[in-house]
Formats: sequence, structure tokens, C-alpha cells
Amino acid sequence: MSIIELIFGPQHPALHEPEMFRFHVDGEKVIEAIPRIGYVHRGIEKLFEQKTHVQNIYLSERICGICNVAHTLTYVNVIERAGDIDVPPRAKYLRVIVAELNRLHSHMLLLGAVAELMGFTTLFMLIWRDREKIMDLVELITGNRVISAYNTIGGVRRDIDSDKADKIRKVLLKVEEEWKEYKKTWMEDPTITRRTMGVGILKPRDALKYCVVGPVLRGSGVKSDVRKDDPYEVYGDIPFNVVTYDTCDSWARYMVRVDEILESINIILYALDNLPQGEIRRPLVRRLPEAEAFAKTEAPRGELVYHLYSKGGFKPYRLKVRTPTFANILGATIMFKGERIADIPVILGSIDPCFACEDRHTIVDLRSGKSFMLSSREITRKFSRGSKP
Amino acid sequence: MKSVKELFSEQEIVAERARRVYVKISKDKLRDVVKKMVELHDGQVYLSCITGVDWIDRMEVAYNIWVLPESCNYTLKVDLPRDNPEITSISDIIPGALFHECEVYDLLGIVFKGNPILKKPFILPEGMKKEFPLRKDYKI
Amino acid sequence: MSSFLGKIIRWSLRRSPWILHFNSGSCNACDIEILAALTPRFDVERFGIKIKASPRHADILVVTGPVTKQQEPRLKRIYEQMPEPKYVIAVGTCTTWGSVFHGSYSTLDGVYKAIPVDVYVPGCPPRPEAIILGFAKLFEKIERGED
Amino acid sequence: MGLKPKIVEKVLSNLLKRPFTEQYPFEKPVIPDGFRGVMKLDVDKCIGCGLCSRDCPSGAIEMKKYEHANRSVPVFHLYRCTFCYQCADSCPVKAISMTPVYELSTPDPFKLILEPKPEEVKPRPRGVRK
Repeated sequence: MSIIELIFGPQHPALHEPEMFRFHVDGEKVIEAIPRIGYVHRGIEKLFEQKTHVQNIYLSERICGICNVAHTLTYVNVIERAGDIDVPPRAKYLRVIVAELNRLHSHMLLLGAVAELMGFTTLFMLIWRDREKIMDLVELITGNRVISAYNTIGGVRRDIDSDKADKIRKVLLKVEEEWKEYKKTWMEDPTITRRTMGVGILKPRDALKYCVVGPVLRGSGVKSDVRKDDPYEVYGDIPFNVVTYDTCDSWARYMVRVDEILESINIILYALDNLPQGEIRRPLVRRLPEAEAFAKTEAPRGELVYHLYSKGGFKPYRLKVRTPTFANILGATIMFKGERIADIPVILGSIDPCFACEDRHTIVDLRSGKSFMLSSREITRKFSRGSKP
Repeated sequence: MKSVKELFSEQEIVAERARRVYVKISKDKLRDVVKKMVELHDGQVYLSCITGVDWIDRMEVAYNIWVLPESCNYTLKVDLPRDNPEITSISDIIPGALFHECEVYDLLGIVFKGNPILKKPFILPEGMKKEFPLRKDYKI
Repeated sequence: MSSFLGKIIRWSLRRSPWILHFNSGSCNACDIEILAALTPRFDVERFGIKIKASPRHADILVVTGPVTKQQEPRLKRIYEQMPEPKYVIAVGTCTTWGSVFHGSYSTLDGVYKAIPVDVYVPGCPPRPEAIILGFAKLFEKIERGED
Repeated sequence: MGLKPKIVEKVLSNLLKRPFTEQYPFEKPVIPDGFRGVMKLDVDKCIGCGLCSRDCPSGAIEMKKYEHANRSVPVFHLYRCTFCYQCADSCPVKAISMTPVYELSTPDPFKLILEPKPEEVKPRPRGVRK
């Protein structure tokens, strides 16, 4: 059989992560995956240099709408490191709470969407129903369901009172109960395990070599979490476990996220119980000295890096952003090798690219040159018949 | 030798903060240092990012490498001439550098010799074949 | 289209419009709100709205983002592939003026610069309710018979 | 069979419960306090310093000079606004407040401009400090 080129993409949201994959397939088997990224390149790094430090908080927030809290958190961290600005302890705890709520909603978003992709629509609906509760909490604290605009240089912008704290606690305990149930489903249900187990293997050594980060790295059994290794805010004081799975497949990467949801809930509950009193922000610093700073945080998708060069003044000289999916894409090309076409969505889902991209794929038959379009679900349906036990 | 820090001499270390070490090294030494870093900890290192900066009189490439066992980030800075910025790729030692190098080349025009997929445009729109938007003389 | 056939088409569109969601370079926030509008809590399927994967099946194109130069030809191509009559809803503030991305070298700053837009939903991101209202405004427009 | 009794139980119990779906156009949702909707400017408080306009990340605020009152007042272009409320944060006299208005969908967004009417803008009393 001749080798067919299969084009996958090119819609994809966050900063550098939009991608198109060109798969070379022999029958059912993927031989090579070549990504083409940059469809959503908006020139943000250049824009950073033209806006002031204060305006850049909101620009960094819009690199990725899903993990927006992680982006502002890293951004204010890098500014605070460069300008030696200290943050009141209450603000640090509040930042942790909102960052973990953001992680919860991001993981639920992914797990729900993947469940739908695998044909488990009931689970998708149930997970997304629970996710709405988290969105409500985010709205209650920050004033918007998605984009939070919560972190600012030198603190946070809003406080929570005891009523809000009680509500968060109540909702989270309920969600935790539900998630213990869903975890069982993710571990045992054949709809999920048969589609994900043993698919998209990434060995620990390869994972490190290809510099993947976050849940992908932890799914390969490497104990690496920025919150533990390089504690920022108050993660050093909060007890939590770094979740790792050593089966190195897609299932492991999903399970890392499932367990992280439970861990995140515990972190938020701990932070609420230990929330210190006091002010929530310092006066806004608009001007930085000449400095260089490097900050990283654990975004829902993995390590997020900001590297700032300041020459003094109101604007940064250079601000480099490395988003987690940019690091994970290369690892994904390794996972695809030798897998079936039907598994492509599941593997791509396991690195958690922002999911909207998954909706339009073209298949080009190199022999006839004809091209036709299929959605990921249709691909799954078309190719999974008879190809999986 | 136990720590990566011992690979560098006193003069090379520019600044040191909690879990951050900033090092300035020469272009020729870079590959050697990266290789030793990887070997020292049996591959327990990964590349966080490569930052390219245009300082108008020169170019700078900063390799940020996280060393897991030491929980420390090493920023290896290399200065390059601005009119012909060229450096040897480290993608054969750390394959994860492939995309990072492409990105820096695409936005700043720093050539990484030996990178097999170096091309332009990589993330820029198709039309921008000769422009380097992150250079300071690029006007929008 | 004022003929009898046009009336029937408009009536059927009003009853069950199929939408295609296209991300032209947004930050994903609007996209997840559109997705949320499809899930149990907001459930736009109440109005017969169904999300489709292919532009050839769709009546309404839902665009998000400031339109990057890379996506511009794709957006135009998708718009051309949709059958007539077709409508466009632009969700999010960046679709009107580019918002924080205004003035970037790789965005167009506005969907209207690439394709005609019928209804805008400002907000960053808009609540799913606002998106539903956007659909309602579009239905009004369809019923009035404007193209 | 791998049927999970718990999930089945949940699905069945959901059948008996009230629908989770919000009937949006017919019932308005409850918007929590502090929702970042359309902003409101207290023209009398404004001192025309222009800090809001300087800090706005998307250039949505322009200072407009009202000749008859001899003062500048911010004008909000809502079709550019990202609703981050940095303007309210930066405002030294807290003249900008938030309202829970979010229903902005319109066929003609470029008319979404919050501009105080000329008669609302009164000359500021001189030499008086509150």
C-alpha cells in the first residue's frame, strides 16, 4: 500500500500552539507526523515591548484564555522578581486559590472533551455540568467566568469574605465527591481504558530528551512539578502530592489530570483554612529598574516560562514566553509513530492542546490528489471499525 | 564533580539567585557545557526555553536549562555578532531544542548550524519570509 | 430573497440553524464559552442550533479572534464553501477592533476586514447568555429578511 | 458488561430532577455582585487626569475635550473594551464603577460608545477640594 499524507488541522488557539499536523500513514499506521505551527501567531512578544508593564498584565492574560490565571501569575511573578516587589501573604494565598480553580476548570474541560471524543457522551455532559459549578466560583471571586483579571503587580485585585469562602468550600466538597466517582469510571470503564491504554507511549528517557513538561512528563513517570521543585507563591507551605503514573501511555496522562483535580481541591481547601488576614495588594509599581528575571509556574498544561529583560522604565525590553504546548508538541510527534489513525485524537488530546483545533481535519489521498474533510469524530468512527478489539 | 555549577569559572557566573544561576559563556564552549550537563545527571535535565535578544550592538541567546536533581535553572548566555549571528545547534544533544531553535531563527534571524528543520517561516505568516519581527529595527 | 422559496428557507433556518465554529486566532476564552453554550447548562440545542464540523453543512459561521494573517485565507475559504444563505456571528471583542492585539504585525484586527459580519457579540469573553442573545438578534435579522 | 451502576443510577436520577438547563431568554440568570459588565462613569467625580486612558490595555478609552465646560472626560469605546477594569483600579477618585450589564450583542458594534452628553458635563468648581 502506498503512503498517504493526512492533514490534521489547522485550527488551534493559544499563543504559539496552533498547529497543523501532516501525517504520513501507511494503511492504518502513522509513520511520521510533521507539525506546522503558527496559525494563531499574533505577535504578542512584539506587542509586549510596546505596552507598559500594567497593560501587559491583560495582554499576557489573552495569550491563552483557558489558563489565563497561570499566565498572569507568571507575568506578575517575573515582574516582582525583577523589581524586588514583595507581596502580602494573604494575596499569595488568594493567588493560589484562583490558580487552582483555573487548573480544575482546565482539566475538566479537557477530560470532558476527550470523553466525548471517545464516544462517551454521558460522561462528557456530567463533567461539563460539574465544570459549570467551578466557573460560577471563578465568576464569584473574579467577576468573569473565564478571563479572571485577578492578579496584579504586587497583589490581587479582589478579596474574598467568609461567605464566599464558605460557598467555595461547599461546592468543592460536592465536586470532590463526584470526581471520586468519575475517577473510578476513568480507571475501569472499557470505553476509556480500551481506547487509551497502551496508546501513544512516551518513555521517561524520551520525555526528558524531547523536553516535554507538565502532565505529559508526569504521565511518563518523571516526578517533576514546578510547584514542588521551584515553589512560587505559597506552594512551599501547602502539603500536596506530585501525581505520577508510570505506564507512559495516554491513559497515564489522563489519569494524572484526574488525580490532579482531587489534589487541587485539597490545595484550595487547605488554602482557605489557612488564609491569613491582612492587606491584599501593595501600591502599584509602574516602573522597573534595569534587571533580568526568569519565572516559571505550573500551568494546567505544564511548565510556563516567562523570561524578562528590562532596561528600566515603563516598558519591558524583551519578554519571552514559552507556553507548555509549544514544548509538548514535539513530544507528541514521537507518540504518534506506529499508532493507528483512529488514535490520533486521543493522543493529541492527551497532551492537552487547546481543544477547539480538533474540529476540522482534511485527508488527502496522495495517489488521487483528492481531498475531503472529516471531523475528528467522523475520523474516529470511520477508522475505528474493526481496528480495535 | 557533583554540581553543574562547578563546570563554570567564577568570572563566567554573572548573577545568582534562589534556584537561578546566570552564566555568560563563549560560543565555542556552549556545546561542551551542555553535553557535560546532560551527562552529569544522566539525562535528568530539560531545556525550558531559548531566549533570543537583540541588544542593537549584539545578539544574545540564552539557553534556560532546568536541572531536576539540583532543582536549579541555569541560564547560559552567549553573545553573537549582530551582522552575522550564527551558532552551532544543540539539537543533537537535546532533541527538544529543535523547535526552540526554529522559533528563535524565525523571529530574530539567529542561525543554528546543524539544525535539520531550520526554516522560515516557522511560526510567522507565509508572507513573512525575510522579516525578523523581534529585531529592534523592525517597525510595524 | 423575497420569493416564496426564500420564505421557506428563512423559516427553516430560523427553526434549525447549523453552526460552524471557526477560531481565527483567538485566545480560546470565547471558544470555550461557545462550547459551554452547547453543554447542559445553556444548551442552545433548545433552539435547534447544532454544531457541525464541515462548512458545507453550516448556515451560520461563528468566528472568534482577531484573524491572524495565517488564518485569513482559511477563513475566506471556509466562508466561500458555505452554502447560501449564510450568516456570520463574530464573538468577542477582538473580532471588532483587535482589542489588546490591535496593531500587531500578524493580525488583521477585525473579522469584517476578511468577511462580512451580521452580528457581533462584544465581551471578553462574553457570557454564554450573550452569545445566545447574539443568535436571537441574528434570527430577528433573518426574519426581517435582511441579508 | 462494563456498565457502571453508579453512572446509570446518576443518569436515572437526573431524569427525575428539575432540568439543569437555564431557560435564558425567558428567565434572566442571577449575576453575582462584582460582575465585570459595562462600566459607568460618574462625570461629576471625574477630574480628567487621563490615567484610565493611559493604563487601558486595548486603547478603549479616549479623553474627549468638552469645550463648553473646559474639561476632558473619558469616552469608552465598548467595542474595543476587554472589561478588565484596570481603569477603575487606576482612577484616583473612583469615578468608574461596574454594572452587571452584559447583553451587548448587536449588528452594529461601532455604535457602542459610552459618551457623556454635553449637558451632563458641568464645569468643575475651581479651588474646591473634597
